[in-house]
Amino acid sequence: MDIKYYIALSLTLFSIGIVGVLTRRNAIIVFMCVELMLNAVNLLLVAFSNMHAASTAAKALPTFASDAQIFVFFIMIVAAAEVSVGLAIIVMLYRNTHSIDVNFLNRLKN
Amino acid sequence: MGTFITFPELLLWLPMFAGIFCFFIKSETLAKNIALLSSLLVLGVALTTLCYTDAKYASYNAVNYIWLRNLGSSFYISLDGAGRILTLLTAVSFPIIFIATYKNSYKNAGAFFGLMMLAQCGLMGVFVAKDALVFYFFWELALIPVYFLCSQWGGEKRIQATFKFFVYTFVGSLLMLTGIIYVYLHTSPRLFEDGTQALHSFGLQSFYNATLTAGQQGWLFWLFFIAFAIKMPVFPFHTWQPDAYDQSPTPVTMVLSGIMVKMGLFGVIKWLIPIFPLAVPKFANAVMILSIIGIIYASCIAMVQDNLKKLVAYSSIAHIGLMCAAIFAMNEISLQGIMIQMFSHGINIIGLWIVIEMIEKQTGVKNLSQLGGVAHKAPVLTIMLVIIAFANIALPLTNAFVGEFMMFAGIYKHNIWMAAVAGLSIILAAVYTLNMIQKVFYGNTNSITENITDISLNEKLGLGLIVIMIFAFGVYPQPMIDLAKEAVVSLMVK
Amino acid sequence: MGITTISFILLSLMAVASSVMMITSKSPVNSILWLIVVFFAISGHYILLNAQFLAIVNIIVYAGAIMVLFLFVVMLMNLNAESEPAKNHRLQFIGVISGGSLLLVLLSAFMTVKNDHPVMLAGGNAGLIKTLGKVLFTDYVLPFEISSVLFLSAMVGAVVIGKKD
Amino acid sequence: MNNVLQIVWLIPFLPLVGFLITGLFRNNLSKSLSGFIASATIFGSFALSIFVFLQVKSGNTHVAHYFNLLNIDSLKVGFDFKIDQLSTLFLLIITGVGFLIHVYSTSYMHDEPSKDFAKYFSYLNLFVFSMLLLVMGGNYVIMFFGWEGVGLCSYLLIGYWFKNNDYTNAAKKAFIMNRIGDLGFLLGLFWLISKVGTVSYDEVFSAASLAKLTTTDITGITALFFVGACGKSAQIPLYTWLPDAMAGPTPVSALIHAATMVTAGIYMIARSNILYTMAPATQNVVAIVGLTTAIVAATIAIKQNDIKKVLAYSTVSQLGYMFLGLGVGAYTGAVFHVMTHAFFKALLFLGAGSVIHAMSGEQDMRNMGGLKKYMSITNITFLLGCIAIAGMPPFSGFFSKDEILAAAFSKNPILWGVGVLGAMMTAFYMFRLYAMTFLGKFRGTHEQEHHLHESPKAITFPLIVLAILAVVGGWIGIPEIFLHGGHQLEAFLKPVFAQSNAIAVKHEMSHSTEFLIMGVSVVAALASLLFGLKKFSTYKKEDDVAASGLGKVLENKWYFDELYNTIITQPLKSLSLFFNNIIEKKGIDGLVNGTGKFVNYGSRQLRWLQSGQVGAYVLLMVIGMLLLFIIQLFIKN
Amino acid sequence: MNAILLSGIWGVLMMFSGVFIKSKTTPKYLAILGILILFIANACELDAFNLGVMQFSIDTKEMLNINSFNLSFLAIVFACTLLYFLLSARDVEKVGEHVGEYFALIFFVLCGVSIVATYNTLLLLFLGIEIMSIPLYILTGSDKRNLKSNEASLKYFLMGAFSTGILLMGIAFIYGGNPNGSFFINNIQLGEGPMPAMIAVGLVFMIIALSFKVSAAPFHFWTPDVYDGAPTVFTSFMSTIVKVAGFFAFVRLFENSFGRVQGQWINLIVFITVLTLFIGNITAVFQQSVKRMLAYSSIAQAGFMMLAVFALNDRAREGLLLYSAAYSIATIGIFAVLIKMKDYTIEGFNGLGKTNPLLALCTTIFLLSLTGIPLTAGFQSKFFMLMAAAEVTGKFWLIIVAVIFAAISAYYYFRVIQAMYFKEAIENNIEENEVSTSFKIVLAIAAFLIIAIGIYPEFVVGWMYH
Repeated sequence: MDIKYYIALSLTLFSIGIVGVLTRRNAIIVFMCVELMLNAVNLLLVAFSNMHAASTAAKALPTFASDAQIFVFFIMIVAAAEVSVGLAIIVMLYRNTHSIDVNFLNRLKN
Repeated sequence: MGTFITFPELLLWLPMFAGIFCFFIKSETLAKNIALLSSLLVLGVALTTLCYTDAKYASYNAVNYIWLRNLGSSFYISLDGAGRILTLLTAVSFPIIFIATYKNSYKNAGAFFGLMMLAQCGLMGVFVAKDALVFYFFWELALIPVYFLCSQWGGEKRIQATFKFFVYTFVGSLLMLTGIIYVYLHTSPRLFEDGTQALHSFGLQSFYNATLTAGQQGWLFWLFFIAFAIKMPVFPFHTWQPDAYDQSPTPVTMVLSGIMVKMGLFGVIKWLIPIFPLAVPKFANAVMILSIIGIIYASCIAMVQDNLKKLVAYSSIAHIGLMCAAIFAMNEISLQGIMIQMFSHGINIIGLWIVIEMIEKQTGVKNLSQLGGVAHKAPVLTIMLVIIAFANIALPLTNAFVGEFMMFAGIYKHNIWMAAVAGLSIILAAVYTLNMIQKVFYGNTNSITENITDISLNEKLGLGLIVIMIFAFGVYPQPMIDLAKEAVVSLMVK
Repeated sequence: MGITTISFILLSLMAVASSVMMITSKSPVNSILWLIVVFFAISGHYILLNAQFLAIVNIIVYAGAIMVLFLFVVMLMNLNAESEPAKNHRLQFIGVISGGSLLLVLLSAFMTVKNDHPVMLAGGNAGLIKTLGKVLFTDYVLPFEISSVLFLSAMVGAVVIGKKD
Repeated sequence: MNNVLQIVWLIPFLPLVGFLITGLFRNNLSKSLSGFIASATIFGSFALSIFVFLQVKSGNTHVAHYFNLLNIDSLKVGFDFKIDQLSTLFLLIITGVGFLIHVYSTSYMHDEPSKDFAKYFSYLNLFVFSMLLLVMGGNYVIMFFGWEGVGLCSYLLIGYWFKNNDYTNAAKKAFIMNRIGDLGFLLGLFWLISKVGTVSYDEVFSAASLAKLTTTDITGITALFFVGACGKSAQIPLYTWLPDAMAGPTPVSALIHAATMVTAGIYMIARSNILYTMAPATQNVVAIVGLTTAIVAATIAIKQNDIKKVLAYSTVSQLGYMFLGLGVGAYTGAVFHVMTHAFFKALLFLGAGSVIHAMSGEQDMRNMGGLKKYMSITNITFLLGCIAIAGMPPFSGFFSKDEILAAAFSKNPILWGVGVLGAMMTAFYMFRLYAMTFLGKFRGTHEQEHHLHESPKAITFPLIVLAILAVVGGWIGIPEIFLHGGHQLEAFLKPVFAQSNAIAVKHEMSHSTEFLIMGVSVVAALASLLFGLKKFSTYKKEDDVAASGLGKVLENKWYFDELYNTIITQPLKSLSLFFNNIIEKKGIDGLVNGTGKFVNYGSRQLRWLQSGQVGAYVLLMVIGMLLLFIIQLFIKN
Repeated sequence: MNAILLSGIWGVLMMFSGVFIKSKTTPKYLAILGILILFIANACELDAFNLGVMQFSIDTKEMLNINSFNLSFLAIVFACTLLYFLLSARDVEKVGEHVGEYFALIFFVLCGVSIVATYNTLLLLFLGIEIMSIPLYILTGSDKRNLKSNEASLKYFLMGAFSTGILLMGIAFIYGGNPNGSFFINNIQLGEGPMPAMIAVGLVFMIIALSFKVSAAPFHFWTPDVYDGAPTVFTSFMSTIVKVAGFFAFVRLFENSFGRVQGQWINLIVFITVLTLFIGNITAVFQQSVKRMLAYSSIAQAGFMMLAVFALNDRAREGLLLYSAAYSIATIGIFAVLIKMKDYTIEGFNGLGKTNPLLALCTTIFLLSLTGIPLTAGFQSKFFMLMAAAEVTGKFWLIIVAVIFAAISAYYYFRVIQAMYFKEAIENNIEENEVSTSFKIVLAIAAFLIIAIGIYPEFVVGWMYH
């Protein structure tokens, strides 16, 4: 299984996420699309780590490929933190405007 | 003396501290007197320096502190050649301006005079700087106070006019800055007195020795020249000037037209021609043609101007154009002419402004069509003006004649036809000047001019000094010429 | 065409398809459910890649915690298909076009790469909890500690924003 | 008095002092005092000039160097005076005539308020000062000082009554036309400097520096100098200012626009005679221009009715004769004519002044007539003047004019023929003037009539003196054929023109021809004189008909002013307006402000990018990403 | 190291102060104390007092790279923050109830700043940036009643999260393309000739993400809205400290990892720089609200700072330090004055020169500094940047472009100056009791600092060679 299929897959998911961000106006869904993008990255990282594990250098150092997976772990941490803050903001917004349309508030422009 | 404090420092710090001090003074008369006093002190210093021009007093005339060590820039200022003349001009002008406008009152006068003194400090700095960075600093510093002066105390359209002036010159100087940086990167390493070394150097001398190909000099020449051309101003970079002169308070207009325009000429003489020896011959003719077009063009416009101030502004453009052309003629006689003329033009135009100021102050109008018959009411003023006006069109026995005569002779040496075309300005200048005299002073008085009074003592004093200088240097210019010789020689060898 | 390849293809199709559904479906609830499907697919990939720990964490943290949180919020606001704001079709069209072209540009950059980067499947101990744990608490102790600051700030933030006053 | 040459600087200095005193203290000086000071200073320099003259006559000329005006490597200009025969002669004329006119003015200007009175005299002194500078200067630059100085004074004096706009216009015109000439002069000067690197006469005329000059150089330089002379001495095409200059007070016209200033051009050419002799081409131009001016001006004078205008045109035409003389190489003749002309033309102007004074400001001859019986002295002196200018032997005009004509004949008979024609016209219009003014019966109003009176002493005295000079002045230049060694002037001036005479081609003409041409010109002049006298002695207003054809053209002075107006003034004006309104305002300034407006506009447009919608922002960002990727991946650098 | 630890700890401290201290005014003193301690600790680490280096010794496994350059940058950051606290701490209290928490968040941000200033692996870069950003989302929205604030924080959050995704994608690709399979920024093997495709792609992703953080066009769109919507006192903070930190991260990453192959990506930087200068300056011209104008001007200044990424040489490093100091001090000062105003439009400044000369004078100095007039720090920083860029051969035209835009910037900065001095005040827009004497003194000190750095920049740059 060559790496480029993984690249293709995660890029596809990533782009779908972007398209979602572009097309949807529901704040929550936009946010979910971002999460999708993050997961695409995670997948890619894990794939890369195994790619490197397959390379010669891995033999010397057993935990060689773990870095990427640790990184993914941290990404998940950050994602969680972001989610808590993000949802808090969205809730606050909803509380004030009773809408979660990202374009509903449009006071700041030009 | 040389060890304690040097002349250039005095010339800088005196006005600067006086200026800063003025800011904190509420009383108008006090501020006025302090400004007058310090300007007189500066004049005293400037005159004293004339006794120490000799080489053996070098330590009195130069000072050099290390400033930005790892950029290879040092605070190096010194008095010589052209700088000496222009510092003298600056020192002479300010007392005259203060005396002649002594009766004017300004709201929040402390700031006014403070800014004036700061402007003087900036001008002095430009004329004594021997380090590109220092030069650029003062180049801008001279601009800022003038900007505030104009927009604070100027006429009703002052803000736009002044801002136009500011942006114009700012663009120019920024272009020059890029040029400076480029030249800097081609200078040789600099070894400071204390042994530390920098990769490149901002010193004027190392700029002269910078290794630049003819191609690079070609475009760098224009980067620098545009900055200077805007300052002078040379056609077609001149459109800021009439508005600025028209809108500024007259004392500032005097500084602008009498001294500041000389910054451009000075820049060309000291920072352009010697740095780009390969480019100058290539573009000299282009610049001269530009300037000469400017001469004719400005004179023509002056002929049909109805606004007194703009008329003088355009006539100044014509004169400056002539000087610029003469610089690029690059022969001894023309350069000597420049040195004289830079001084004379400054004096004369300040005189003109004093007169105009006084007319405008009394009548409240500055349109030729509305004036007339002032000569009946103010004969002394009229005589003064006629003298200054004829000096302005370079009548013999006045200071301007000497300069223009030499400049024309120089231009003629360079190219007959240019001289011939430029010569037309002699006629056109006569036309608009006489027009002005006729419209303002001759004819019958009208409702506006009938209760105008003759000039008061302080104006008499200011104008008197100017008239004396006009004749003194008109009859016996030799001292001035000797003063300029050094600069000219140093240019000729380049 | 081994089992791994087939499962790879299936999982990929599942992930892509459901993510497309996620961004197209009207009701937020459906989107969330579709997203959870995507996560499951990705976890499947992790297993293929022998990263069991991440596979589990992915299920627990994402599908479990985060998505539930989402769902919770959506329910709280009782959003449904009706509350979905009106779409601007032109903008959407442009969005799809630009997103697609970005994908094409990126892919075209890699399709030139020749096949010499094989990915080790079902092998190695990189992904084992034991290994990861050791690495995390030795080499990565600093980031681990620092991440606590992140959580603190997130917590404070949630309080500041969410608290009613 | 041998050391008088050492104090020669006093000669210009005295008038300067007079100028300063009368100028600075004009508010507190009484009329008589200021008049006295002014005249006294001039008389002082006149006395000095006489001593100087005696010195020079006894053969020792002098060059005085006082200090350096300019002293740089490529040019040295000293403040030098050169006292030689030529300058001495002019000194005498200027100070002498000047003194008389000062005296005359004390009475003539007496109605002015004392301030203006003093001002007038200060100007007059200043003028004398600059004129002296002009003729005494030891190099071209000092000459130019005087050259411009007299221009300035003429400007001030023409515009003396500055309330009147026409007068100030006239003054302006005079100054500007002079300025045009000056430009020529200056360019010539620069040419000279660029070639020989010096301006002092002695060095320029030295064989060494003359050798440096090619024919082109000399021709060019002389031509340019001649342009200057045209401006100063009112030759075609720059003559139109002189008639207008009559706006000034009459004594001024007499001094500046007849006797002295306008002859500066002749002086200058006579001074640089060697250059002209070396440039035959220029000489021909000079001769032709001079002659044309002489004729054209004379024709115009015939139809003028303003007494001063007639005299003005006659001045122009006489100046034309002088240039003719210079053109044909009769430098002595020209200078001689300058002298005699100074006498009789000053006389005529002063006489006219006296008439105007009597007529209380009336200048139109058609309202005069029969003044003979009211003002006898004026009448007689005026008549003498007319005869002199008409060239009747043995009056001064005869000798000088005849010398020029003779020289012209020897150069080319046609020149002579035309010259004689001019002489006839001169005689005609002068006696037309005389007849209309003094003969016939009075045509003015009654109050004018019983106001008529002879002028006071201060006016008649100069008239008498000048009348005598006008009669006998010519006797210092009696041609050889009448009296051997009679031409003392030529002998006197020989050293000045020695160089020229050395190279100039001599054509001796037989005495018979000389007598012949003399006779012809005298007879012709006499004939037209009598005709004019007869025709106008019984002139009545009624019997002059509206002129037509040539007459009309002449009345309108060949439409010269209109011509200049249409081909120079108007185009220049419209050009300037074009510059000011189109190029300056719309063009350059428009461009500058346009840039500012453009920035503003761009700003207003760019703001719409900031639509405030997240979707749009992200879209733009994605497009930006796309761009960057394309740059990075597909554009090779 | 000191900085990271202390800022984190102090953040926690402030957090609890919110709980235990009831008085709203006390926390600010605690905060000022904290920032002082931070500054001194950092100075000790930099050995500014020649007492020998003093720091917590923790084995970071080379994940942090601490050198005098980073530390001098941190010194500048803390000094500016101190200034910021002294000027605006009283206004933080006005934002809402949770004063202690606000300060806590600010300290967390400082912790993030310290991390991005010293990171040595992409992981810490990522964490640092997140730690910097997340508190800012909160602070932006901290004015909960104000819909503008809500909108701003939502926009900021969504786009920030988006950019995080991009950053991570970039890191992933760089990791994948790096045969050493390492996240250490100085352990990235680029090989000879053109970069491998993965690195190239990852690099572009990184440029995009970081450009977003420093609000460089075309990824600047969040900036005006967020800066405009956020409570002014926090705008002041995030538009200065955080932005320059972003630049610092940007420069460090690219000079350590990709400096060697600069030729292969410099075109992107040129593109971004020119676009940023263009959009920032041109759009600022027409703004009516000073707050929003400053937002655009911060974009314009970012364009100038991009020159440091463009040049990547000693001059650029010095320039970056100078620019951080000059830009931060000036902007903080202006905002401090702006906060005191009722009306944020330019007309609001009318006649300030008469009503409150000192404030007007200081503001003028700050504005002149931002314009880049000699004798001010702003000139020196611009000047150093230009010098740095000039040393890059073959791209001199970029400098000329830059200065032309600098000239345009005069247009909008001077509008404020004109308003202050040459226009008449309509009504008093600033209540005197707001402006305490201490405030004036601090403001004057800030202005003096601007001048001092303008005259003798070495004492900022000097630290770097300590």
